[in-house]
Amino acid sequence: NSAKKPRKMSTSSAMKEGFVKYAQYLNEFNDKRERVVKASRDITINSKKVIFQVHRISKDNKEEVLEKAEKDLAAVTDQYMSRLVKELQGTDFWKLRRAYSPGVQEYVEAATLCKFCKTGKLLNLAEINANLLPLSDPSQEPLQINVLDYLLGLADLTGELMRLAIGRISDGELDYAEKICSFVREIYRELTLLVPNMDDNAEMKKKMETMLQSVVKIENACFSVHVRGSEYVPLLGSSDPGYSFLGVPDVEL
Amino acid sequence: NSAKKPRKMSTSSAMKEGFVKYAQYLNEFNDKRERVVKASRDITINSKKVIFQVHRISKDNKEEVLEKAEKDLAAVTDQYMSRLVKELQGTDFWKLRRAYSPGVQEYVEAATLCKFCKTGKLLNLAEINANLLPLSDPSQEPLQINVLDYLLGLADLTGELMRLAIGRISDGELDYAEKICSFVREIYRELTLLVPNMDDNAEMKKKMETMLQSVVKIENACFSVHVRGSEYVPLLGSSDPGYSFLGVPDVEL
Amino acid sequence: SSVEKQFEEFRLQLEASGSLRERIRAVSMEIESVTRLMHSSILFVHQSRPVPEVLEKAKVQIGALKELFHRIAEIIRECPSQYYRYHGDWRTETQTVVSLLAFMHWLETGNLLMHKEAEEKLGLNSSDFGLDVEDYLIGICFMSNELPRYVVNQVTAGDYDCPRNVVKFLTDLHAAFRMLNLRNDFLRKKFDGMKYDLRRVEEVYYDVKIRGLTTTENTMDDNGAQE
Amino acid sequence: SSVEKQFEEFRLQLEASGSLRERIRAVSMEIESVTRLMHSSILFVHQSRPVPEVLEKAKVQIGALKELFHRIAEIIRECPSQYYRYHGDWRTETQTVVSLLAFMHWLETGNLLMHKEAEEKLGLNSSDFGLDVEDYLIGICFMSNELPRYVVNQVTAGDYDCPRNVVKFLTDLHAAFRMLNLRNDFLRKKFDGMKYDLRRVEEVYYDVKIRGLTTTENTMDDNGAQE
Amino acid sequence: SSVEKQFEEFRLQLEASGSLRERIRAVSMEIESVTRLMHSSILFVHQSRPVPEVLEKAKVQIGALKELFHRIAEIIRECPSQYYRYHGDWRTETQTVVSLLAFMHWLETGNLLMHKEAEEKLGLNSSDFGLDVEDYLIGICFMSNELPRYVVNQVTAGDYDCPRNVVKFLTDLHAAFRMLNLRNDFLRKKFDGMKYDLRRVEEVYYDVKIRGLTTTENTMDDNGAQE
Amino acid sequence: SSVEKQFEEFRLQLEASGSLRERIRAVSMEIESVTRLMHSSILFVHQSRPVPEVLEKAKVQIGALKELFHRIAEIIRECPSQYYRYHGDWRTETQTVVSLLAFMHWLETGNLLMHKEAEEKLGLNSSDFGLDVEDYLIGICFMSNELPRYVVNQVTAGDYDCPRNVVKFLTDLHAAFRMLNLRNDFLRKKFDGMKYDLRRVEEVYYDVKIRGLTTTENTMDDNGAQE
Amino acid sequence: SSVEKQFEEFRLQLEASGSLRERIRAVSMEIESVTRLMHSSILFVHQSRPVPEVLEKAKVQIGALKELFHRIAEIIRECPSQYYRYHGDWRTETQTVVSLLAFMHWLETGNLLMHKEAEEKLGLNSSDFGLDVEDYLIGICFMSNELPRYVVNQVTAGDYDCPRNVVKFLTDLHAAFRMLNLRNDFLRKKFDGMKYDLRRVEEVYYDVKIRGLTTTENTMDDNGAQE
Amino acid sequence: SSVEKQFEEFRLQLEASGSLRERIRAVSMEIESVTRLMHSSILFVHQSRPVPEVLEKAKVQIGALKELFHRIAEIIRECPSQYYRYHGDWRTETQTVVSLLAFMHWLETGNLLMHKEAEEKLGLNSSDFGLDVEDYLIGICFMSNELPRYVVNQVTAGDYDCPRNVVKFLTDLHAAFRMLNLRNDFLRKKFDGMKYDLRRVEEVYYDVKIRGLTTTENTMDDNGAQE
Ligand SMILES: [Mn+2]
Ligand SMILES: [Mn+2]
Repeated sequence: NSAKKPRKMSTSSAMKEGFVKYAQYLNEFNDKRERVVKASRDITINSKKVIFQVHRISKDNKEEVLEKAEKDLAAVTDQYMSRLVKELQGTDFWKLRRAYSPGVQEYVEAATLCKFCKTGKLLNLAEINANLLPLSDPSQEPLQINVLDYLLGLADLTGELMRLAIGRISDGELDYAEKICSFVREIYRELTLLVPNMDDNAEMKKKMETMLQSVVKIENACFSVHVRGSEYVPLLGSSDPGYSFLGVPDVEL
Repeated sequence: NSAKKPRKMSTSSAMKEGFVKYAQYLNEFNDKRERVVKASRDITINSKKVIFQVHRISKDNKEEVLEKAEKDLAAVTDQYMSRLVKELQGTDFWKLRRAYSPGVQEYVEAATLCKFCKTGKLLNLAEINANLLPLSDPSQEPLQINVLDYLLGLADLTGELMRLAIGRISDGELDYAEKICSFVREIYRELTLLVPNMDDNAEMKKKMETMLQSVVKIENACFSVHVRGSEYVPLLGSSDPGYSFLGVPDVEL
Repeated sequence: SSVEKQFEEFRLQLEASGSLRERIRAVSMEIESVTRLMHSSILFVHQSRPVPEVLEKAKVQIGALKELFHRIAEIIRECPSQYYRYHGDWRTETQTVVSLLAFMHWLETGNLLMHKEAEEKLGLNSSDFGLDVEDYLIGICFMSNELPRYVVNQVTAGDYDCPRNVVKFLTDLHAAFRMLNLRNDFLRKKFDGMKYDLRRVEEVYYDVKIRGLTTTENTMDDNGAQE
Repeated sequence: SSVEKQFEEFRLQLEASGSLRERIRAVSMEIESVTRLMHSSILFVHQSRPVPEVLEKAKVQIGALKELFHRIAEIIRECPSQYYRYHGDWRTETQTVVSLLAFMHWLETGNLLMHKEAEEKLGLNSSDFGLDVEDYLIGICFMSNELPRYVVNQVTAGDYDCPRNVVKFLTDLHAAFRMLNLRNDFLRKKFDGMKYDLRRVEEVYYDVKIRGLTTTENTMDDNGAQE
Repeated sequence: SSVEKQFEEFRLQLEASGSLRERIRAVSMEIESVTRLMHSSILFVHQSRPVPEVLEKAKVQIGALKELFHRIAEIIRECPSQYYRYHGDWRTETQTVVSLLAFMHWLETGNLLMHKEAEEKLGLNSSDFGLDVEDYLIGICFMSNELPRYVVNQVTAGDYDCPRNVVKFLTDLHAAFRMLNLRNDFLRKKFDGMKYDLRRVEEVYYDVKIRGLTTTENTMDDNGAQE
Repeated sequence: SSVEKQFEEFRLQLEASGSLRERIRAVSMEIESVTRLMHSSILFVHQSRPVPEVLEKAKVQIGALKELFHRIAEIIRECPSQYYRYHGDWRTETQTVVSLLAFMHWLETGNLLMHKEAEEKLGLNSSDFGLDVEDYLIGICFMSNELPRYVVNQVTAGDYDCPRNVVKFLTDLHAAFRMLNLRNDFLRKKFDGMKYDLRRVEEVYYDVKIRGLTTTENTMDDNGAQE
Repeated sequence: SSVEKQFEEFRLQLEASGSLRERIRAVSMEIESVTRLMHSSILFVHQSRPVPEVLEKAKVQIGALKELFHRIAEIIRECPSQYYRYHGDWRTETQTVVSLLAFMHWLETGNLLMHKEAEEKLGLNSSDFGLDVEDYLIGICFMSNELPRYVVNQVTAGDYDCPRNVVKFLTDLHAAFRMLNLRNDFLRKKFDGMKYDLRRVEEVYYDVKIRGLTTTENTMDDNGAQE
Repeated sequence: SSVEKQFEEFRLQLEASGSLRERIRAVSMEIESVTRLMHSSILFVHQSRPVPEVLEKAKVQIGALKELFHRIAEIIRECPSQYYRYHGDWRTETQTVVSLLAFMHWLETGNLLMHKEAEEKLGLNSSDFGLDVEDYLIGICFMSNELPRYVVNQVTAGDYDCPRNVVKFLTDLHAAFRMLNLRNDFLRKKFDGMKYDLRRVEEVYYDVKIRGLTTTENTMDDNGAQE
């Protein structure tokens, strides 16, 4: 072929020049990714701690435990989410999604869990995002958690709610468990409709299966307490008037 | 249901009695299996050593290396195969096959490899079995290696022959390599016809694939030496009359 | 060549053993088909049909099974001492057969069907074609798997004495099994499962006991023997 | 060259069958989308919403399904006798459809939706485009998988008679399936799973019964009826 | 009951289709067995046995194959329009058959065995039972996989003109395949593999050429022809 | 409920993005189809057809590619800043495009097609829709994979100077790549493969050199510069 | 040569580490065998045999275990600081040992067997061969799995105070575990299972409590002790 | 309580070992990064740059490596005798380091870098943190993989004596390895590959020899010198 010497000389240097640029670009980008991955990992670890904290709940320490959990969550937001926001602001939300998605999902999981325990309500994506807004420089396009990560986090939430429900039943808080049950059912139902529309739904499909298992576990737990609990009725008021086992308030009995 | 007390008493003891017998049977059988497995493992380890020894062959040490290999193989036969023969004689050849099959296969591999290196011929199953005959008590039905284990061992042999062929080519023994090549081809062709008839041929099917790869590797090696060697012809008798590189005998060049 | 000759011989041998295996498999499939029928009949026990009626229907098939095992024995006799070469081709079916016979036997007598008894029922008492002990034991484990379901359905139908008997039976069986020195194989795994059967029937017994549903006489006996 | 000509012909054939497959898949995805809506409506049954209300919402979609199956039938008619070439492209969806229709039918009537009835509901009663029997059977198995969850939630909501009815229904269905000689395939695996559904509903029935939660009249019936 | 009646019907249908499948599989296994013999004869070509002798031995079997495909056609004729329902049960074997016939044809003529020709050789030219195009194409890919090994062994045996011919043949075949718009399936994967076969024979050709081993006349031709 | 409202909103958003993706995929498939044609034309280079003729045929398609990338750009403009959300749907095709353009460019000039040049050729030089650097680099790796085959076929056809040039080019390219700090990803894997391309062309160069087939003038130059 | 000498040395080393592993595995199998005996003895606790008698029988084996662990320690001492190189070869067995010792300790004292205590019992308190913390924790989880069955059988046998004690013990243990931030590994999975053990014993406690079966004095205590 | 205290301790331990692993991995990544630089420098050897110049550049990094291994050693020292617990986290990198050092050593001296020498170069000669023998051997195999390419390029550049030396070196190395009785693991696989390296350099030697390109004196030397 026709390659001539002189041209080649210049190529070689043009090539070098080009690759210096590419190298610089890749280095900067990879460093950023590295930082984002680290931030994401920190968010994950600390969100998990928040979740663990919530699971320390029991009948009598609810306020206290949740207060601490919320404080911890706020710390995650201020210390770690803010780092992510700083890294990402203005750009690359989608390019780096795989780098921060695990952390964001865990954060969503923690935040929605706290909110549910506190209010029994679902924390909306818009609310979370509103919460993140102050963290970012107003001159830049702010980081907003995307629907996909929110939904993936929500899917994991149901696993935690299952653990919570089993714990609450152990503690006698049947009502609480039943509230969890219908909440989880609602989320599951809504998600069934959304899954096929999600961007890359293989991961979500797997989570849906785990989720159904969680729902069934809660239902089974509620069932067995219900069946057992109803036995209690005939004994009412007879042998053990002040008995409040299973946390059913005295009055109701 | 109708279970009555008195009967149950007798059952319980009948049950115990039965299970004592079963336990005894299982214990004896398991112990035997354990011993067979151990014998098989020893056979494997030591047959592998024989194979390694054969691979230490080079152009100049052939006799010496093979002599040692054969001596080692004889030792495997006398020390370890005889233990297996003693354990198995008279019975249970098929029931315990899985326990001794790996060892026997490796033994077949080693024995056929030695024989091929020594004579260029395939050691027949009948010959191996004849060799084992003296090890067993003449009053019992003797252990005979079955066709399946023989064939499985043969399949592995081709892998060793491939290694050997590559080594021989390195050592300049092209003829030797070509002899190996046609030998392996013949075995491969014969086995293609047998595989589907074998008892449980999943294992063998996998080995056949490896085997084809071995054949192709040998063929490619022979090809490249042949093509290179062909270049030498024009130089014949010119610059380097006594040259015997690649082990082609001087006269032929 | 001698190589060819050897392999030609192998081919003939392997073809022969292949066709023998085919014949065994055919019989084995017939056994499977008969056990399916038997199993179907026995399942009625979970619907609280009277035991004798259920057993009668199931027993009809035992003759057929005996005949089929006899046919396998005949085939195996053609290749003496290779019983265990082909064993894998009928052992699953045999295990199912044992489990059904043992369940029926237990329903009828409350006792465990012993290995010898199983062999007799199937006509396997000749010296060269018997019932493999491991197959027998695996079959017994399968039977144990049926018991929790049986107990649950019996109690639902109002038979409150059943759990105590089954707990007793299974505890003894489990203890007997523990005498065996099992390797890490299928039988071991099945036996490990028996623990869950036992746990389940204990739970049912507990449910019945704690509600005072067991008949008084038995409870008395109970106190004496057990507590 | 003749080789080129041949490959040109192949190209045309492959493209034709490719685009036909595309069209089937498009319809198939629409079916999937409709069943998703139906499924999501039916899920309310686990929250003890009144059955008629739940069914009403779900039934709305049946018309759409019928229309979509009609469209697949039209496409298949273009390549007569190749039904089974493309069958794989809509069978999973069909199985889900059957399971939903059968569950709805059972909620409404307490009976099994028959193959013929399913075909009618979906307008598949023409001679050249029917409902494959295996797809129907697999769909029925899927429906059975829903029942344990349904029973559990019904009891939690206070409907103590439900378990008995479901046990009866599933026992009969399971017995009917046992008549089939299934190959070792997907259907067989699904059917094997039905055993666990049955066992689970029996356990729920047991839990309810042992606590005396079933209504008295029924208990009476029990002894007498039971077929 | 009507449920029972329905399942009885299913049982009959499933058994019918089951036994039909059995029969097809039996023939299919015979085909496999014949191709094994053919294959083993053809393998001699790698040991540089004269092509005519090798082909003669292999051709003997073609009659048997024809007969066997005829038997499958007969069976399929019993269930019109279900060709593709059972297709999977003989397609692997058919692909092997095509690959062997095409290799033999190429050894004899240097040309590609055309789809029509393959159908004729196997007697598949009736309107209702033909050779599936994809099976034909996959068979051709399998044949291509044999060529590198063949070329290597031919050169080792001293036939230095072989590589050039094979490069030419494979280049054309590869180009023809490239015209097809293949889905992401098995055929596509096989075709992707053909690229490596081509590369390998090009390398062999290179090895021969760079050492001046090709005959001079051919080299002359080379410059001119190159088609 | 607010939950429902939120999810309803999500559904609308996701459906919108789904249909956008569909449109991108459609264009992407068209790109794939054009590159297949280009690739087919370029393959003739391995049969030693004159380079200008080969290039001419391939260049015809560049306009079409430009147009298609323009269409993707238009679609992406509808959802500003979500370029990378959909990027996966056209990146494989883009990489192939780059590899073809770079190979053509090298055939024509002996130089590496730079990132900027590639963007220009495809009209991707706007600020909001460019050519991803990693895609460019992966495309270059793909091109490198073609070079060993090209060299082998050139030498076979008698062009003995080709290897030296390619060794020089690939050595420089490989060294340039080594400047990049690659993660353990696809690009890294592709780059690792480049080592084998380099090794192979070195071997070909060696084959030619050791046989004294290179032209004398070049060898002289050589001595000065390299040895 | 020095190279040869070096490789001779390597040969010896590699063979040594191979045989060392063999020896560890042999001891490990003996441990397994002893634990099986212990477990058998302990199972009598479910049949309400007096605890002291049960423990006495089981304790006999502890000496043997100690001896066996001593032997592993000796072997490991031959290769100082390679504990974790071979750890995988005895860890499963160690976990079982811990679970049995902890169960026995709890039966005897009502307390949790502490890590230090476990080490002492097994003579693992030397500085260079200890009990891995994760193995200890997994063993404790295994022990927890035994408790529900124990409680059920104790109640059946009339020991109505048992549930309260077990609930208390398991609640504390569970709370202690919750302090650990576990990775998503085997230990985490085992720990998640503990929740179900806890729930089951609570249910039993509830059953007993609502029927007024607990002794009065205890109930008093209850209020004070538990919350 | 003491239980709580114990678990608090466990929490700390588990976190400590987690963070320790993190730290090792961080160092391990730095090692990887340094070896990449070294490798880059060494690659110039293939472009026939003078060996001393090439080595000089590469040697600069050895200090850094030593320092990094020292850091791992320090970390490991915090948990005495747990070397093998974390070994997997730096072994791949170590193997690469060995391969580079051994290649450099060979370029400089023509000899094999001995295990002891490698340990010294890396400062691993303390008693508690050494270089695992298998890692060393695998590294040596990696080095062998570089030699064929080196020889090819040296010959192309006109150094016709190189092949003879390499053949001698590799033959001896290969013979030394043959003394080991290797298990069927990664090392064995790597060793099997060495045979192909040997064959390739022999072929190059042959190419050179056959064309009379080697200098005569050297041939004489041959018998005598070379160690
Ligand atoms: Mn979680
Ligand atoms: Mn071997």
